[in-house]
Amino acid sequence: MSFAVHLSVFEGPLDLLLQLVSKDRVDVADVTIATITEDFLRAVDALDTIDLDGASSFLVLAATLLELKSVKLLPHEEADPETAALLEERDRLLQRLVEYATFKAASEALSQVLDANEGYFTRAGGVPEELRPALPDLLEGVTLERFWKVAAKVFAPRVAQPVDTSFIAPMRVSVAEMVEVLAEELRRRRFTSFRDLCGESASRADVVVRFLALLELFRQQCVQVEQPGPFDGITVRWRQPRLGAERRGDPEEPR
Amino acid sequence: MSLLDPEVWQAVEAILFVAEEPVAAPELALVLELPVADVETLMEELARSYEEQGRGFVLRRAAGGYRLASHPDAAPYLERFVSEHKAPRMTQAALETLAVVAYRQPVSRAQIAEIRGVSPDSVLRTLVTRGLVAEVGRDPGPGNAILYGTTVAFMERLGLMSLADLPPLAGFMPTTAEVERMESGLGPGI
Amino acid sequence: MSLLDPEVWQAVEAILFVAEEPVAAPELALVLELPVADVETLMEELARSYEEQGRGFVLRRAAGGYRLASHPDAAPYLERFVSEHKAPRMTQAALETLAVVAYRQPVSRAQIAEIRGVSPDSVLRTLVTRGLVAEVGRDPGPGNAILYGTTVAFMERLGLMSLADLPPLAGFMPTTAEVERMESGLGPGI
Repeated sequence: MSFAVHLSVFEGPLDLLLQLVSKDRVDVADVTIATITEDFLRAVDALDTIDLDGASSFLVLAATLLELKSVKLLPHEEADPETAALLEERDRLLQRLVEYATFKAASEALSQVLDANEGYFTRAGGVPEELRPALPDLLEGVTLERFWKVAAKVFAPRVAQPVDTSFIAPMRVSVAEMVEVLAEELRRRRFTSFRDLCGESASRADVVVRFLALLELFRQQCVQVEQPGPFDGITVRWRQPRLGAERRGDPEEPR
Repeated sequence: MSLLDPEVWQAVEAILFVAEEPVAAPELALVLELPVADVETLMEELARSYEEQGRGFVLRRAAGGYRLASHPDAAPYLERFVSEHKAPRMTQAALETLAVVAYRQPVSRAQIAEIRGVSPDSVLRTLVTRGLVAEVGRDPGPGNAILYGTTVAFMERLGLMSLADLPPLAGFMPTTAEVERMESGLGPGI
Repeated sequence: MSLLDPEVWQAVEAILFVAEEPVAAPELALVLELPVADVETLMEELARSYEEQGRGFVLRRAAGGYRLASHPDAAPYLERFVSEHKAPRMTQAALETLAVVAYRQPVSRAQIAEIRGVSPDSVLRTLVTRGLVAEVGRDPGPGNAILYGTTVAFMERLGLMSLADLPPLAGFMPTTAEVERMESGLGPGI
């Protein structure tokens, strides 16, 4: 499924997500987190940006979508606290989406009011020079002491605001480390399923890390990945890197 | 003074001419020594006479008062004399940020970013430069974040008498069907 | 267009109304598509009609062109208007900007923006119109930014004999918490 998404980095990730979930789809049943996530990642990939702040806001949301999507790939139990946490995450995202949609609609109304009131220009105004002395004292009630306090406050070092990291789940293994672990295992097994790669005892966080690591290996063209359809199992095949195809940073290939 | 006194007309026109913002009727009443009701009658007559005489300006009601503005019919001639006119149309990002500030004021950058999902810095700068948004204070909490609100110029630009004239935000909420579609997009019953 | 066309009158009045500087006759001629001689006739007629109708403003010939100004007869009302006008109290933003200028002069807009985290444009304009801040020079570096400093009126207003009398900030840089304690009256005075 593909369609053009109108987007600039300033519209933001919520706008992109809103466009994707509001898009009329032929088959409503087809609207799943999987398609949305893929569309989102494709749009982000096409986003031409050197704006790091803007780009990172897209990536944070992409990570959340991936996390939601990854859950679909695995069996789960309703009572699982991690599933509950993800459901909360999804509800929070939905809430933000609804709020954003509200303001977006309001901005369209404002735009119409602005257009309807177009064409009136006002004078900069200002009294004639000779009347300036009659203007009220701007510094009325401002003592030297108060002025100094304001200055002291302005020049005081700003309290750094803590960065909100609440959306980041604790991870026992970094994705970079997991890339190496998976690469080692795949070189040995050549062909396996994602489920086998995770094993029975993997926690949900582990699964997410493994999934992100797998995506990284896919990006580096070290593996072929196949999933017949949404919710189906993922098969993974280790690729013999073509000669000279290795790039710096790729996992080492045994000779 | 009396409404029939030509001096009143001259005085009120001069005041409106130099005023930097809309002037409220009670304020005019004080300066002109007239009852507020008379000032209101005067303003109505003045507005009508401008329209009848085909003047280059009109008398508008906005932001709780009265203000002179150029006649919209003359707008095409004004382009080269008004710097404001050269400003390009507002972008979607600017309009959205303006809507958030209008309905959530006083509001900090972080709060705007939370709603729009993207940093509002450059857009806010544009809105402040255009005089539609201004600093209105500082958050007393840690960080002392600057708080933003809309200006008198914002109300003038939208022809609003007060912020209470903004259409209620509740009217812009997505419908139940739309919310359901969003929900299914995010994966129901994970 | 022709002088008899009411649109010309409306257009020229609108232009003079919004223009912030005197408008030269050739410029008006260009926009209105009229010979310069016709524009000059038009201006004479307009000036006479304003005087006859007892308007609140007059049309003046000034250096470089024509401009509208409030009618001198209305001056007493204007004086009362400006002095009784709801005293536009010093906003926090204006006070903070003034503090930055006072302690860091000569200082450019960019430097003020860096310290305060926000563009000082409109606030700076107010401070300049009210005679508390003035341009004091140009940065010799690239861009030749305008540099601002405080005025004699500022020093008089705060009872300073010279800028050296400003209570020092350097050397003793209080923390925000200390300043807050002082503000709540628990700390030592200056």
